[in-house]
Amino acid sequence: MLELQNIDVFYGNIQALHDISITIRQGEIVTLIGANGAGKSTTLMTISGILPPRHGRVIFLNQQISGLMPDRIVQLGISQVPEGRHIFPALTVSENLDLGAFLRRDHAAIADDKAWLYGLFPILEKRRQQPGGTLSGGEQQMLAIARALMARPKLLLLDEPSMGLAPLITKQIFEILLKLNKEHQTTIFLVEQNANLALRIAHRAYVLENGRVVLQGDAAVLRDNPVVQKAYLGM
Amino acid sequence: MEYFIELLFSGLTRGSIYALIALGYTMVYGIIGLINFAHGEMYMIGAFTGLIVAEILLIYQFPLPAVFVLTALAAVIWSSAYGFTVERIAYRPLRKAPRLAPLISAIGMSIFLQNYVQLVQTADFLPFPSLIPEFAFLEPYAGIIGSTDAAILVVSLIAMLLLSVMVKWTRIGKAMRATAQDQKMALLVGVNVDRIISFTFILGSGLAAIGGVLIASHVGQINVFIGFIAGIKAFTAAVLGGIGSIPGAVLGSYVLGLTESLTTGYVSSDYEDVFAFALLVLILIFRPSGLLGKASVDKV
Amino acid sequence: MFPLLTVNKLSMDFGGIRAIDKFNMRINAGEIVALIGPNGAGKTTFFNCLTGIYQPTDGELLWTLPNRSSRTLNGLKPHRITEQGLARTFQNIRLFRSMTVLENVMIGRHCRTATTILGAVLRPPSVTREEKETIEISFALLERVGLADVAHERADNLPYGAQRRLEIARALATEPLLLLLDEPAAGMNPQEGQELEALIRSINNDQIAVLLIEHDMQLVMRLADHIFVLEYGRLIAEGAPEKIRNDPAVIRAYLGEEGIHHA
Amino acid sequence: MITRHDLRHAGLTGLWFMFLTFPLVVIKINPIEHTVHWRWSNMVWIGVVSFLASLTIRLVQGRRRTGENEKQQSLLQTSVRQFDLLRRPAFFRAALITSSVLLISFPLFFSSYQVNILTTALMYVVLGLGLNIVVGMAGLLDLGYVAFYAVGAYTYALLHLHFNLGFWMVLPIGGLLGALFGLLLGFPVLRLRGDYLAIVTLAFGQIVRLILENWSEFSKGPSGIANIARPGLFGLTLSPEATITYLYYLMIGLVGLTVFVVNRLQNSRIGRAWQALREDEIACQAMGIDKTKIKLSAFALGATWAGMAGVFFAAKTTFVNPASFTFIESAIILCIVVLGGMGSIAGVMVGALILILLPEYLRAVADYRMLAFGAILVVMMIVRPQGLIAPKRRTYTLPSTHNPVNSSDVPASDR
Amino acid sequence: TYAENTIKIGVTGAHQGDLASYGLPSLKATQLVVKDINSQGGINGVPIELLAEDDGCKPEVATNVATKLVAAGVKAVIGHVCSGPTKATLPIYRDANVVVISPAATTPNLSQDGTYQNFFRTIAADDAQARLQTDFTLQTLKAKKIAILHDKGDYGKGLAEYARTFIEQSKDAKVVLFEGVTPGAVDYSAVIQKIKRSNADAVLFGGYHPEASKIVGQMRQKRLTIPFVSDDGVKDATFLKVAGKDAEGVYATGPADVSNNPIAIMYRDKFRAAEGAEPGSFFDNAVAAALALTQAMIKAGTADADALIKALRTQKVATPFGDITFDDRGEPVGIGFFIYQVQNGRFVLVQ
Ligand SMILES: Nc1ncnc2c1ncn2[C@@H]1O[C@H](COP(=O)(O)OP(=O)(O)OP(=O)(O)O)[C@@H](O)[C@H]1O
Ligand SMILES: Nc1ncnc2c1ncn2[C@@H]1O[C@H](COP(=O)(O)OP(=O)(O)OP(=O)(O)O)[C@@H](O)[C@H]1O
Ligand SMILES: [Mg+2]
Ligand SMILES: [Mg+2]
Repeated sequence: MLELQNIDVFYGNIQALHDISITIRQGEIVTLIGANGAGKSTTLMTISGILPPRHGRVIFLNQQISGLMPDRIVQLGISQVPEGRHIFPALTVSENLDLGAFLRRDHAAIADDKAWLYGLFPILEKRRQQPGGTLSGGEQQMLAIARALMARPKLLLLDEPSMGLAPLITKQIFEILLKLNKEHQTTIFLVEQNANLALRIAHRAYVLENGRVVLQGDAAVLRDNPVVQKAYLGM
Repeated sequence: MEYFIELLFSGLTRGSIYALIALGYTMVYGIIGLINFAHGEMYMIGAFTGLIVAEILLIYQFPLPAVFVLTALAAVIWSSAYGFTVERIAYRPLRKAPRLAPLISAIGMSIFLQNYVQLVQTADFLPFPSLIPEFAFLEPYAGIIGSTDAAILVVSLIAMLLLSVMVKWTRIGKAMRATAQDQKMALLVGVNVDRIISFTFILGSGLAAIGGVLIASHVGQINVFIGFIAGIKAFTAAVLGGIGSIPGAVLGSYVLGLTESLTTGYVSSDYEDVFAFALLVLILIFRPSGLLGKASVDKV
Repeated sequence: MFPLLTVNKLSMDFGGIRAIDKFNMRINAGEIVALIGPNGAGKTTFFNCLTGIYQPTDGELLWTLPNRSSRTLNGLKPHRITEQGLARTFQNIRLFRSMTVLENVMIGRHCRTATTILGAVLRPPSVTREEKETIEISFALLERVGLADVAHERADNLPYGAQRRLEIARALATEPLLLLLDEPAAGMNPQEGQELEALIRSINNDQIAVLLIEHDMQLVMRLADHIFVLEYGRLIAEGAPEKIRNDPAVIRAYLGEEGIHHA
Repeated sequence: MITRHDLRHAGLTGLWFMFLTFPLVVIKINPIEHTVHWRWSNMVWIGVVSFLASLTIRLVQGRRRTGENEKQQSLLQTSVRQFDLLRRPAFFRAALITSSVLLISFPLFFSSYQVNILTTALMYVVLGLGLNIVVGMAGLLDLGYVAFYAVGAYTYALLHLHFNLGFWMVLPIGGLLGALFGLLLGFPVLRLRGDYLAIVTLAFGQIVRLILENWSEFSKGPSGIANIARPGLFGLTLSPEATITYLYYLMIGLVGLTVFVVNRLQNSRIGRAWQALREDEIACQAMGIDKTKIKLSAFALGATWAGMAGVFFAAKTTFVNPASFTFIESAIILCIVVLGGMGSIAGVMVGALILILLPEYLRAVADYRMLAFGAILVVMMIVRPQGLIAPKRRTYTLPSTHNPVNSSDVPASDR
Repeated sequence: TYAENTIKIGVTGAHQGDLASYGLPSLKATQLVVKDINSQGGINGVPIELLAEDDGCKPEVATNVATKLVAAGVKAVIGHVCSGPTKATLPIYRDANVVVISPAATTPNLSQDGTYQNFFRTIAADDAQARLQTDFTLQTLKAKKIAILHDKGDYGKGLAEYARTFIEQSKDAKVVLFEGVTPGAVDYSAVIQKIKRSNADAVLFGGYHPEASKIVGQMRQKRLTIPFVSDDGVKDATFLKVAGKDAEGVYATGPADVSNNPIAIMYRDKFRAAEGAEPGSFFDNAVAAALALTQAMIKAGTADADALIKALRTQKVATPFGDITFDDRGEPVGIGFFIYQVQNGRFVLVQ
């Protein structure tokens, strides 16, 4: 479904990604793990078209998307929960959600989705008319996830969704992700520091180190890999 | 009392004049946080284009309403084109630059455009034909409000209403607000940020051009420096109302215009600007985000 | 053991929302205390009240130093509170982004140094000495959090985890008696979390009390001497980790049925 | 290599500019005689020039390899980057010595006219460095800086007029009054942020000017105050040329003092606090910095230099009137600071020299002078948005261990 | 005898920008006169070299310009055009012993205390103009309540203040309003309502034509038809063009109508031939200044300041205004002001 082919990305003169190749198949949950600064967020931003790769291509549904404007990429069905949440601070919770569905025109279905998400995150419904910027950290994280879901993406990119969430909510969100994946065939690409959790729900995983893919394979296999266990699972 | 009403209307006229320019200021500021010092030049260019077109049409003896409509149209088209081009050349390359770089670029653009028009046209004052006919029904009140005053008042209110509705309710308005707050995230929800910013400049410049034609026909003369002076006042008005807020820009303009006219009326026109600026300072001390502005949300 | 900080019936309203509701707590000198609770419970808001960024709607904050009488923190400006010996980190990292790592820490020394404008211009020996001391202390702190080798990097070029540690070093530079940490482990992987744990312990060994907001329960359970649990601004439980772990109200509101073991 | 794509792009650009400039550049009406004059040849020129310009820019920038937004280094950018040479300590020292020698010997080789112009430019160095404290270091956008300059100038003018006080007496008074007014402005704007602060400072600048203009009993209004004494030199009377040279060296002295003080402040507890304030107000307070005190001190200190420069200005022109203190003046000083490089002392100096000398020497292209000036401002910002000489972070060495953490020993003044 | 092979004379004023229309005519006039002199062999055989400098009407620029001219060795300067720059630069010229003849600076206090022996002008000072305005308003228009407006500028406000003083001294009428309007403002209706309320029966305005035409226009819009009396900053062709119909009936003071003077005709024709346009403000004054200066140089036989000053004070020169001399303060004797009224789009002399 999504294919990164030999991607190199630079910040000015500093190279952040070296020859990255990643494949995600329809209906999969794939996770990307790696230490701080390994280049995980950079990878997601490259897929979304915010950062242009200097070499290599990104293919989505048999179409090259590297070089397209970000709004075109969203339109093709890729949406992202970015690192740091990026809530529109002065817009209300409800308006933030509406913007998630910015490119959709099916008003009735949008309203349904909104109701569904309010059901999933009751606190958001309570805070409906509050400016997004005044929410607590965890509430913002929920909003960011809900906003991405409002786009009904074919491929959902998540950058550390569990950051700042209470354990109960984290669990709940991962259940939602599984459900989306099973029932709606949403493909998910997950970046997560909580590698334990990520490897548990993912089908496959990639490990990134200093901008290079160093390991890849079945999530279950990687979870038993001693290197991974030591470096990322804290065992 | 009659005197007060007279002053009230002259304040409203002045306020509406500021409002026509302030609206564009506030929109551009709202979307990219730039004090666009070149915005006043869009107004000036609108007025010059308007003068050129109006003169030609008048020479060919078009009827006055047609002259007015075509003049305004041409002014809007070219001012918008300038607004669009200026953004592309002077501001877009600076999107990610330090905050003050685009401000300096805007000051440079303002100087450039003034001198450009001076060079290709003239530095002299030029008479601007009166494009708005004397409305018969206003004649009894001519001592208080003229037909041009009325036209300016009405147009500024309509512009404010349309813009507010647009920003609050339409898709493009939503996209503008999203872009204003977080460009990266706006991209990630599928907003074409470049296009939205261009659109804002086009809209703001077009409004300024309508202002240019109306105001020039009210004042009866133009030169290349009108943009700068009016720009500073309009900017003040926009901040007073709460920068980024569309009703705020209009309210701020009225407050400014009224302060000036009442100061002139009851104190002295020597100090109209002193009072206006002092009021601005006072209001901002008690409402640090202007009359209708929202305090910026900064969750700790 | 004496109470360093006593909070009496603290309340905080935002418009219609009551973010903190008659909250009572006590922190003893040298303790590690954790504050946990669901998202939006009011934990960060509590920090903000404590450090003077918000004025609480109601209630009292009492600060007691050894061998001195208590004084209230209510109404003090944030910088006065820092002078009293409270220092904090932020949930959303707030470093001085374009300054170097070292300069960030040096700024923490501001309230413990005295150079005036005139002194800065004339640079008498006392100022030179103070400046030298500031640099030394700051370097030492950077070494302690493992950032000495990036001392001259711009702060915002650091990876996330390093930025969190820098915030801690910066807070330590103000010589606090109570260190407030708002989700220090967020965005860190388990490995880094363990390093952080060691760091917090070593800070605590210097008789600095720590008040910790954190959603990583393993970390909290291992570190905290005492835990307070907030829900909707109200205290729903307090006590030793063992007690909290099995408290039904806490499980319902926060930990979830299966607890943390399977998370 | 010029591709067809480039040509097409340049062609479209040319067409666009022909359309854009059509009414203003082609048509000239005479609204009195009601005649129209068509200047079609101008349109051709615009088309050709913008076509070529667009093509050149595209070629210079090089074609983008992939992606749309990738930042490419244009030739222009790399050439301007040569300014970074100043970072190298050896080069910096050499440049410093050469320029000092040049500056000091300047009056020996140049006419008094040139010396006079350079004195003006140096005055703007002082103004720029003062504003740099407020804008560059403390991050408070001040659009009314010229008000303090006016305060200084009128302090001297009035004290000289009424009490016949001399330059040397008034110089510190001007500085103090500047500081006082800085505080006066500082108090109300303490709560304001960002651009609201900017507009209030702009308003303040206007208010000061308007009062000077309208309160004739106090300030002599728009006709200004003439016949202000030049600085004395132990009671000697100097010839006009000698006076100019004398003023020049006084100015050099003032610049030296300013650089010394500003540099020391910048590398101190106070300077760091200003920068912290600029970066993050809330974190700054949480680190125990008294926001009020630090903000006010930045305003006051910045204004002090403007006050002194004002005294100097009055002494130099021997005439002051309100028209010298318009908003444009504030804008120019701001341009100096930003264009030179906010927070960088060397940058501000270079900025002042360029921006003040440029229009003087652009007189050669008389009609295009200000046009070029505006265009240069825009282009410089695009090519070098962080300023000509970006401030360099100070690196410290650990004094006790003789183990420099960063080997590049950058002179403190080049931050 | 002259050491150098040319005599340098400076010409300054605003030569670019919005005020160029006040400065350029002087420059052209001086150039025409000097061309004539040089073609007749210069000053006793030495040609004159003109150094033109733009002061933009800004005092701080003007002092630079003055130093530049002094450094270049000029013996005399025709200029400056605006009062502010003139005031600012006179000390420089005095110290350098350079004679200054301004064709346009009208502030009275330039000459009155005798500080500047080197200063002359070929235009009457503002107090004379204000005197004429008030006399006219009081005696011919028989106004009893007078509103005085000015543009807050050096020139306009100075004039207005003299007018106020003269009216108050005369005791024939009252000043019911004295206010400055902000130049460049978009609307003057508030101040016009104020005039209306003051029941003034005439408006005196001190300032330049852009404000004047706006005020007159808006007075007419607000149906206020009392007489409008203004100054030579308004007696300008641009005023007629910009104000159009509204200009009808406006009074303005201005220098003598020189259209019958042969010297004036000669230089105006030369100007038209060279530029294809009508000469603008202060053209005749500058011709007079240039003629007075060159004649004095010829008479003195030297360009040294003292001799030159003496020659200027004693000679009688034929100028576009007729024969003029200078008094001890450098004021022209023989150049006065007259009242004009706009009738059918032209300024017509009022007897
Ligand atoms: N805007 C930027 N400019 C320069 N370098 C950057 C920028 N953003 C990231 N980097 C660098 O690129 C590398 C990869 O960063 P990235 O944010 O992708 O890492 P990450 O794996 O997401 O880390 P984290 O776990 O901290 O989120 C890091 O070394 C980082 O310092
Ligand atoms: N400035 C504000 N205006 C309005 N409401 C606010 C403001 N600040 C916080 N709140 C609300 O108060 C509640 C408590 O927020 P707080 O940030 O203290 O939560 P928290 O316990 O830190 O949660 P988290 O674990 O998600 O960070 C939230 O519901 C939030 O929406
Ligand atoms: Mg990341
Ligand atoms: Mg929180």
